[in-house]
Amino acid sequence: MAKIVVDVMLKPEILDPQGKAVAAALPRLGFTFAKDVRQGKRFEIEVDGEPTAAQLAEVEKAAEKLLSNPVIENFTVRVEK
Amino acid sequence: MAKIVVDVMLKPEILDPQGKAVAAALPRLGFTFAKDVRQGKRFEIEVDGEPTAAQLAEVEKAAEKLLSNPVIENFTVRVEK
Amino acid sequence: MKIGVVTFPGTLDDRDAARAVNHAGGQAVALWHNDADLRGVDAVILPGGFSYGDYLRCGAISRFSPVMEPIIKAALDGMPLLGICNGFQVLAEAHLIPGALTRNHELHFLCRDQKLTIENTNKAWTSSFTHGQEILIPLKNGEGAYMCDDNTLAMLEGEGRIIARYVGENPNGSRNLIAGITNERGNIVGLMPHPEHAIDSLTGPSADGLGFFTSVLNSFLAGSVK
Amino acid sequence: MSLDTVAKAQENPDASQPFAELGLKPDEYARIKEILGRRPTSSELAMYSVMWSEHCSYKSSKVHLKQFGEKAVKTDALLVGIGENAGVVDVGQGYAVTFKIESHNHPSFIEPYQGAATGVGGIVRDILTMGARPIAVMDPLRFGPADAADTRRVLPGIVAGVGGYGNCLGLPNIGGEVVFDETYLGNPLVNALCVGVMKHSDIKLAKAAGAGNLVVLYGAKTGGDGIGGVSVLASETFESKGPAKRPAVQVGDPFVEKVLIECSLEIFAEDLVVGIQDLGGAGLSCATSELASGGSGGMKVQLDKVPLRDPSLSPEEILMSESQERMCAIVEPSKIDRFLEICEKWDVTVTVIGEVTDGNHLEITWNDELIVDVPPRTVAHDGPVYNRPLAQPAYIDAVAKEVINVPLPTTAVEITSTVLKLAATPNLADKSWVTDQYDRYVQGNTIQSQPDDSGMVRIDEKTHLGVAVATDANANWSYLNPYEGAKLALAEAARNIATAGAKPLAVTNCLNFGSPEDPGVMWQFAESVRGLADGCLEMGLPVTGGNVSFYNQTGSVAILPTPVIGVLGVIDDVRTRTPMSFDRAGLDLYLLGETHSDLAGSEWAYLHNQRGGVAPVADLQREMRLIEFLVAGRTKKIFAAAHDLSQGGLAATLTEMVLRHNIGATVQLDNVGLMLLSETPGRVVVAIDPSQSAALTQEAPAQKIALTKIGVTGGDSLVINDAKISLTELRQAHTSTFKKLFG
Ligand SMILES: Nc1ncnc2c1ncn2[C@@H]1O[C@H](COP(=O)(O)OP(=O)(O)O)[C@@H](O)[C@H]1O
Ligand SMILES: [Mg+2]
Repeated sequence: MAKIVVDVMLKPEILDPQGKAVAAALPRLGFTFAKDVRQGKRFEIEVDGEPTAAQLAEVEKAAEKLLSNPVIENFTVRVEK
Repeated sequence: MAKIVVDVMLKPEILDPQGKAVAAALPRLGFTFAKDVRQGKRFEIEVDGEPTAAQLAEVEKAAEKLLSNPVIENFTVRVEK
Repeated sequence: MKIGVVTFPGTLDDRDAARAVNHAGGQAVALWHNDADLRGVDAVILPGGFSYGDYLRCGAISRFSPVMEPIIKAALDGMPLLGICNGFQVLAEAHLIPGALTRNHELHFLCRDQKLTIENTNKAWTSSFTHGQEILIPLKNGEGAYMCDDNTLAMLEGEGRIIARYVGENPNGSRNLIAGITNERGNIVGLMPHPEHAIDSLTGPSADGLGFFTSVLNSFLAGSVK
Repeated sequence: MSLDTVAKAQENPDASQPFAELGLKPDEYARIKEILGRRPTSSELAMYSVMWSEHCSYKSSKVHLKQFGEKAVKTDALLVGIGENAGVVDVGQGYAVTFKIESHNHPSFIEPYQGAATGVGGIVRDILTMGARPIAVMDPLRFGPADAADTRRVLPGIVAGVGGYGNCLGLPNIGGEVVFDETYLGNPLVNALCVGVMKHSDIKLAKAAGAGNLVVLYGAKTGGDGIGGVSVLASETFESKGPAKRPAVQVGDPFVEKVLIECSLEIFAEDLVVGIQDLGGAGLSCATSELASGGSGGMKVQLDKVPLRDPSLSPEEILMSESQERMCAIVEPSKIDRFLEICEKWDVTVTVIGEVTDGNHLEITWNDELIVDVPPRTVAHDGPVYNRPLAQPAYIDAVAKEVINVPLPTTAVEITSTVLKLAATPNLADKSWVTDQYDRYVQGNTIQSQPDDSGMVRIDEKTHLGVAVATDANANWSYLNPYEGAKLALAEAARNIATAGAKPLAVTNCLNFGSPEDPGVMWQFAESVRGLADGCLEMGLPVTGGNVSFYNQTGSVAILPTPVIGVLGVIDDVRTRTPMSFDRAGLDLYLLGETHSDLAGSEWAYLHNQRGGVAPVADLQREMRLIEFLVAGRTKKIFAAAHDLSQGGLAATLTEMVLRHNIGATVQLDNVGLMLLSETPGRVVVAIDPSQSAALTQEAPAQKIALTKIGVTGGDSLVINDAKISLTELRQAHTSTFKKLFG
């Protein structure tokens, strides 16, 4: 069984209130490493057997149609072992 | 400038209504590839320069303390180019 | 009796909680998230709202507010502490009570008048009710599904630590219809629905919520708090 | 392109400029040159283009809207009239209330959640700007057919957005509308209303007075959001270092707005501002030019001081950005320290960006170079005014000739199926699927909300003074006769206030129409405005503000003319309101008002695809008598319940009443089909204790109000003549529609 991962992030030019809130909270807890934080979604999709190219193409389509909102978000699809 | 990614997923035993809703919606749109879907969060943290081991250790701590809730979630930290 | 009501940035029901306290005969004292001390209060309420926008996870950021330090200390010492809705989420994030609150199973914010049964009446916040009493108060949240592992659930059930349970259809997917729970000692209560919005039938579905506030006052007068 | 400055504009007066891409007409561009005596700089061009857009300048509507001022009754109740961010009404006991509706239609089509969310955010800031604490919101919504695929995309997102933003601000949602019609497919209407309350002495205005006072920008940082409200292309015509594409959607941050509200209220309470303006459409262009022209006219702004979320923004873009959650205040230098302190307490970003000056120049610099030097009035108020051609569209006469021919039920079986069908039709079905996503309890002062005729909130906990607000539009009638349609919507909203016993005081409106460049649409608009102005004059109600939304059309098909009218009323003691329905058996049910054959534009006709006929004519004298009767009856405690009749007629009203507390009713009707389905305006069903019959039967005729006893309350069904519909079945029909459609 393999896992296909779709990461969905707000486009860089779109305001990310959640990422902003996290970035503001980190230094209050003494964590100073972050220059910026963006928060997005991660979908883990379980498929039977090794994902085929056709399957990945389908996932791309689903990512565009359902998993992301192309008006404000970008996505990437990859296979994870 | 490098990017550290923290992925946060609900523990397998915790019900994931969002993932379930996505899994149910996919076949309605004609997508039949998914056996199961889980939805989690992805944080992209921008840091100055190459992340050091010390920095990554800090991120681990922040992930445990703030970015995830260990009662219900697991996380992974990695560097992304 | 002085009861502190905490305002975090984004807290919404602080005025309502203070009104309920005063209505019940107590004296509400405003506490600010940046306060380092509790201004001599005898109990604390963490009210509902969207502290820090509910970003990241509800209650996750406010849980680290400066005021939480003295609150946690006092509560572990036995001070009555009630977390309503977002306050419940803060309690869970602070691990003052077990479990976590997650997204409603229908994935919408839900506001409705909700029937509950009170199942634990010997604690600071529910002594005014009778065991099994059915009450009607507003429920309004987007992440109100109570989640915990099986062992925790068995423990909560076994120790009678479920304060209130939803009656009828599960509104949000909470395990075992849990609407509110308490810590082992019984002084800390997390409650998802809103008793402060049900202190008179003019502005709420009933006056049933008042019982939570009179409970703590009565226990205090009877000297049984702490 | 390097920085364009005033000096360069003088040096090379003939440089070509992208005025057309920015939505300006050649003659408008020529006017700007004439005003300035030179070509505008690119920053000036940006400002004029957004401020002279339809959205900001009301250039097509102004000539009509002025009737609201001209025909208005003189009333002391109006503390601040049209022209400010929102009108302010005296509601007694030293309280002032402000309320306004605004549209966010187009953005909500593109990105339903964010469009609706920022729509709520914008109107709330308008109310805050007046110095008021926002206390409630409402959301009149309109969509394409309920079962259309795009409605399924748009509606859940819009509802979640209204809730997501409003809930997070802690504003109870006390009402709204959900209406479906083909013409809104591709043009959903998202109108948002906000009500705020303050003491008279706390009213704030948008004016920059007093040379030396500071111009302070506070709230969110400025990003590239919504640049060029007039044209998404706009920003691309300016070369900039940044990403090629600016975001086409504004994203709201309700948490920042909540903090901004509390921070502002603390600032107001300490009297730290001379003038204040929110940043909405046209962003800083609007705020600076309006503040300056509201004062003596002089202001200097250092634009490079504006805190940016996106450092690549050019000055032109900063001037046009519609980033949410920002406010601009004028502060005396002696008070600035305290102002900054309060902002720090709330963790709100704050920057002094300029100062008020003598004279009447708005001067904006970028790294010390002068890039704008304009008389602010010419930007804010002297925009073009069009008297656009208008012509009664051909359809008007054609539809008037159509005879409505729908089946009217007579038998028990027909009555039952008709009532159930109406109860379940999306326009009349229970809206809990929507309203359950809204917090109606927060602030602890909500007296009425969905499904009551109006929303009502208490504004003083000791005296129990309260206000009620209702919004209504009947686009079917407006389509048949826009003049009457506007009056009828006004009457309906006022009636919805009065059923609870509140006294109507003031009016706001949101006029949603197709393209003003279509003479037929322009005629619909003109007729609607004339109708509303005449109606308000006759009813003695001032229009305190509103909003116009044009270009709601898909191709050549415009939406139905949709003037949404909001009426605000006052009630001296909310505890004495008349509830919308009865909670016990044994009460008598009466119908107030006459029923005629008014099926044109009715829900029943719509269900039979008949859209023609002649709309009812508003009889506002009769409406006013009815309103007075309802208000007086509340004081005299005559009514146990009162609920008005509107879409769906008596059938819908009875359905809503019996389901409210699950107490049935038995009614006997002559001419049952018409009685159930006609939508004759000016009618209300009241329930009274039999001991009050004498009071009712004496006083109604004395006020020339027709009165018909139709039945009694009680039982577990709705019985109409021989038809017996169980409440269970009726509830099932009424409540399952939205769940089925939207999950
Ligand atoms: N989008 C909405 N938001 C909040 N309340 C709504 C919405 N749509 C409808 N409602 C409420 O549902 C009830 C019924 O609506 P409607 O039938 O349009 O009322 P009326 O005919 O009296 O104008 C009213 O209380 C109205 O305020
Ligand atoms: Mg009504």
